[in-house]
Amino acid sequence: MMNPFNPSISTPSGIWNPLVWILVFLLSLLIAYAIYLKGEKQRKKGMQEEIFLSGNKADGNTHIKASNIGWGYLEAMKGYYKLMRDIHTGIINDYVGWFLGVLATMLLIFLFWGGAQ
Amino acid sequence: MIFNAPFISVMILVIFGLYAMVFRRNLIKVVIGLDIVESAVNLFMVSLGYVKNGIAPIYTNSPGGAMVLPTPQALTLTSIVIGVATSAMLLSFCILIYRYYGTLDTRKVRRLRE
Amino acid sequence: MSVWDFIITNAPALAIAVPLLGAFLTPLIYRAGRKTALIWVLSVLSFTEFLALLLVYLVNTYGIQVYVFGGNPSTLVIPPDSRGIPIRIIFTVDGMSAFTALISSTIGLVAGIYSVASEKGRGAQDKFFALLLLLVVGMMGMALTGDIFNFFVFLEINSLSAAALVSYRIHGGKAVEAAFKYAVVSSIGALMILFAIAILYGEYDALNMAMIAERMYQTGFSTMDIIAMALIVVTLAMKCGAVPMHYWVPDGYGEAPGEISAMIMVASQASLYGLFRMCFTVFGLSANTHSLGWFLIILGLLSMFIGVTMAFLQHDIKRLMAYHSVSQTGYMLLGVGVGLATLGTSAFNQYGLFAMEGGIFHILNNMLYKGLLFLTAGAIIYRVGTSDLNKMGGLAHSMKFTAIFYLIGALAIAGIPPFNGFVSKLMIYESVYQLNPFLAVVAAIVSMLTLASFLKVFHSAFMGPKLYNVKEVPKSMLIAMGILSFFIVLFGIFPNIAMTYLVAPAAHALADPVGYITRVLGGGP
Amino acid sequence: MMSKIVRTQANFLYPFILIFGFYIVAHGHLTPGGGFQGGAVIATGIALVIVAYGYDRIKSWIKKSTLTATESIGLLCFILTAFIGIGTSFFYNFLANSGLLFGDRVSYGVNPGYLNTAGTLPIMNLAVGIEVLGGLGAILMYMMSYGKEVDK
Repeated sequence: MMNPFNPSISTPSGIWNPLVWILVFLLSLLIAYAIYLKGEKQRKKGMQEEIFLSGNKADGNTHIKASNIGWGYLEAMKGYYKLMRDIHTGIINDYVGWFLGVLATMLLIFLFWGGAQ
Repeated sequence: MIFNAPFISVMILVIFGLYAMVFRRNLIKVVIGLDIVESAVNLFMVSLGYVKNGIAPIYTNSPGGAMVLPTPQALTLTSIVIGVATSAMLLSFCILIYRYYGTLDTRKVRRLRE
Repeated sequence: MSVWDFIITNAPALAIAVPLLGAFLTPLIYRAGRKTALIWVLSVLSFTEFLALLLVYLVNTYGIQVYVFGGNPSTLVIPPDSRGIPIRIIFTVDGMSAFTALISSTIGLVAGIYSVASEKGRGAQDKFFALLLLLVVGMMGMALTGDIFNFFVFLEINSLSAAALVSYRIHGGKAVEAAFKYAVVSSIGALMILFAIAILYGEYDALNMAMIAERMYQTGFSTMDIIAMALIVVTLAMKCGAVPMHYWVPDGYGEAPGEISAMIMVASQASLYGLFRMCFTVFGLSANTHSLGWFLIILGLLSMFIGVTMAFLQHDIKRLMAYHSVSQTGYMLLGVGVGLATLGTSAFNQYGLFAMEGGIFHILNNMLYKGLLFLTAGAIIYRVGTSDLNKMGGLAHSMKFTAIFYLIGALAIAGIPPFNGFVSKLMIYESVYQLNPFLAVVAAIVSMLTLASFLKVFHSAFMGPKLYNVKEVPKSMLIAMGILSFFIVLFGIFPNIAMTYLVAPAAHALADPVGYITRVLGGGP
Repeated sequence: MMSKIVRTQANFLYPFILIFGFYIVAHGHLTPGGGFQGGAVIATGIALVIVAYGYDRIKSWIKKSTLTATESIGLLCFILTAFIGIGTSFFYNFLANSGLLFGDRVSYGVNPGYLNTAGTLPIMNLAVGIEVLGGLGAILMYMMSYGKEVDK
């Protein structure tokens, strides 16, 4: 039996150790901090504090509503989503119908191609 | 052939019940379809336990000879009990849905979509 | 015989009997006041949790546990006058059963703690807590039983109490609609399972899983067996919410109270357990496990992809999370499906078993982080009063702990190290890749989309200007969320704790149907 | 509320339905039937009275809380009977052939069947009978009360 408090897990092609990962994460934070320290000391006041949304100046209200997030992705996948919405009718008869459909499919597959070993 | 009659009626009942569940657009008819399927399954179990010329499986009353199997009958009873609970709950849901939606049409009882 | 010996001997039966007794006593105790009833319910749930832990210990130490109801002694599987048939109801607890029982009782306990505050002031709470305990009974019974008809009975207990709990907050009829759909779909499924049980009983004259498996192996796999297998497998896949039979999932999870969503999610994992038990133990020796495994893999791929893409579309927080449960179930089906597809070949020892361990570990992880996410969603709805993400915003200003817990859950479900979701996902990717690289690619894409949609929730619910002037949720809800977060971090950093004691025994138990059969039907320790 | 003929019939039939139901419950271990069937028969008696007299009058005679308490008590008796046998195993029939209540041996051969046999089975039948009578009665009462609200 393996040692339960050993954090590393060996996978078929490697090893995973969360403690090492945390160490690397902290190290990269340190490096980032070091880079930050090397930066410009005298920061200019001005445009940097202001908030822009799609190139327009936002008037304080920067909160994007949930339905607007990922608009581009949703627009690109419009056909797929239209199909999925049409399939999901919300009618209980269709729910039962889908169940029977999958049942029939599996029965056909296993009856024609054999279910035994 | 005649001994297959219970199984044929089981299949007919299952098909009727599923037809009601898939094509009838009324919530109560859907529940009735469910109950028909349940009766079909119960009939299937009881007819599985049938022995030709068998008597009821009560030992103290037995004149001897074959008895029908008691296990499928016990299973059927359990399934009937569960069926009563299911129907009661589903019909209560129907009452509540009618109270809030004012309809039992499945095409209108679909405020939850997407 | 001391009390301790007594509990150890009767642990499998007590794991069902104690919550059952608790459920029946709750309406009577509730007449003495809410506080008394809550103490009673929580102590029953804690004792059940203790019994589940004890079962895990017993199985890991002494092997498969067998308990015969009404037998004298309680290990007498085959009475001398029964012609070699195990006639009584037999509970058979192996690693996988104990694992499922543990996650069921854990989520029950957490939901119980959470509902102390979240259900305060609502009506009919005696029935609410009785049903909550019955739901735990249903899940535990499905996990522990070794009798196929008994499995059906517990499945029905599970689905009926879950449906009644979904409709608990009527919510303008919407919750009732969801409960109706859930109840109809699960009832027709349970009837199909009963039909399959009748077929198997007619063919093999037995209801015990081990007996059926042995006789099926001896007589060969017939056409009736194929029908029974299809009925059982498709029904249980539907009950665990696999696409394209997942439509009840967003309705049911979305309209239930938060803690009940978490519990129903685990109830569907219990159905998943039933699916694996049937596929491996009952049909595993005789059926074509390769094609059966591929059937599960395809269902898993569809569930993963369609679940996550549909989730991105939602703007109702609970429905969004419900779609994510569909996609997470896909991971489990994928992992264990790969194990099933390679069962009996040399590939099984190379990567199949590892894939199964990944899938089963994912069940545990999913219970933890998905439960946590549902609880945080319930907390948000508890304070804000709406589940519409478009109306939320800036909650992190006032609900700091909820925000932190949400973030832990979201990072875990998205598979960000060092949380536990990453470990099981890594195991699934690594092993599934060796069967077919395409599977791993889909799994990785799904993981990315998961992160995207949970960032969407985080942004719209917690970030932004302060829209609501609310307080932090009550303590009992925070404690419930804290317990789950603690285990998420623990299993993320020390995955081998879960691997050693829970996951590996479960995977080995599933992969060894012969051991199960010999243990029940004589022989073995 | 139905006509006077129906009410008189219901008054007349109600005790017989009750006795028949309890007969079926009590002979559950000897004849076909048992707790659920007997309890269902008794619940049909309740249904008959509800139909004959109308929900509004029944409401003051039979309380819903009494029925649900009956249901809980029946279930409790069942599970406690199962618990008592746990010295050997859960659901163990500790009364059978013990000479105590319901503890006589079943005699072989053709006989009419003796009530005082079968151990815990009659007790469990009684418990289930009480539970089903309470449960089905409560279902009927709740459904009737819902129906009232929908009509308004």
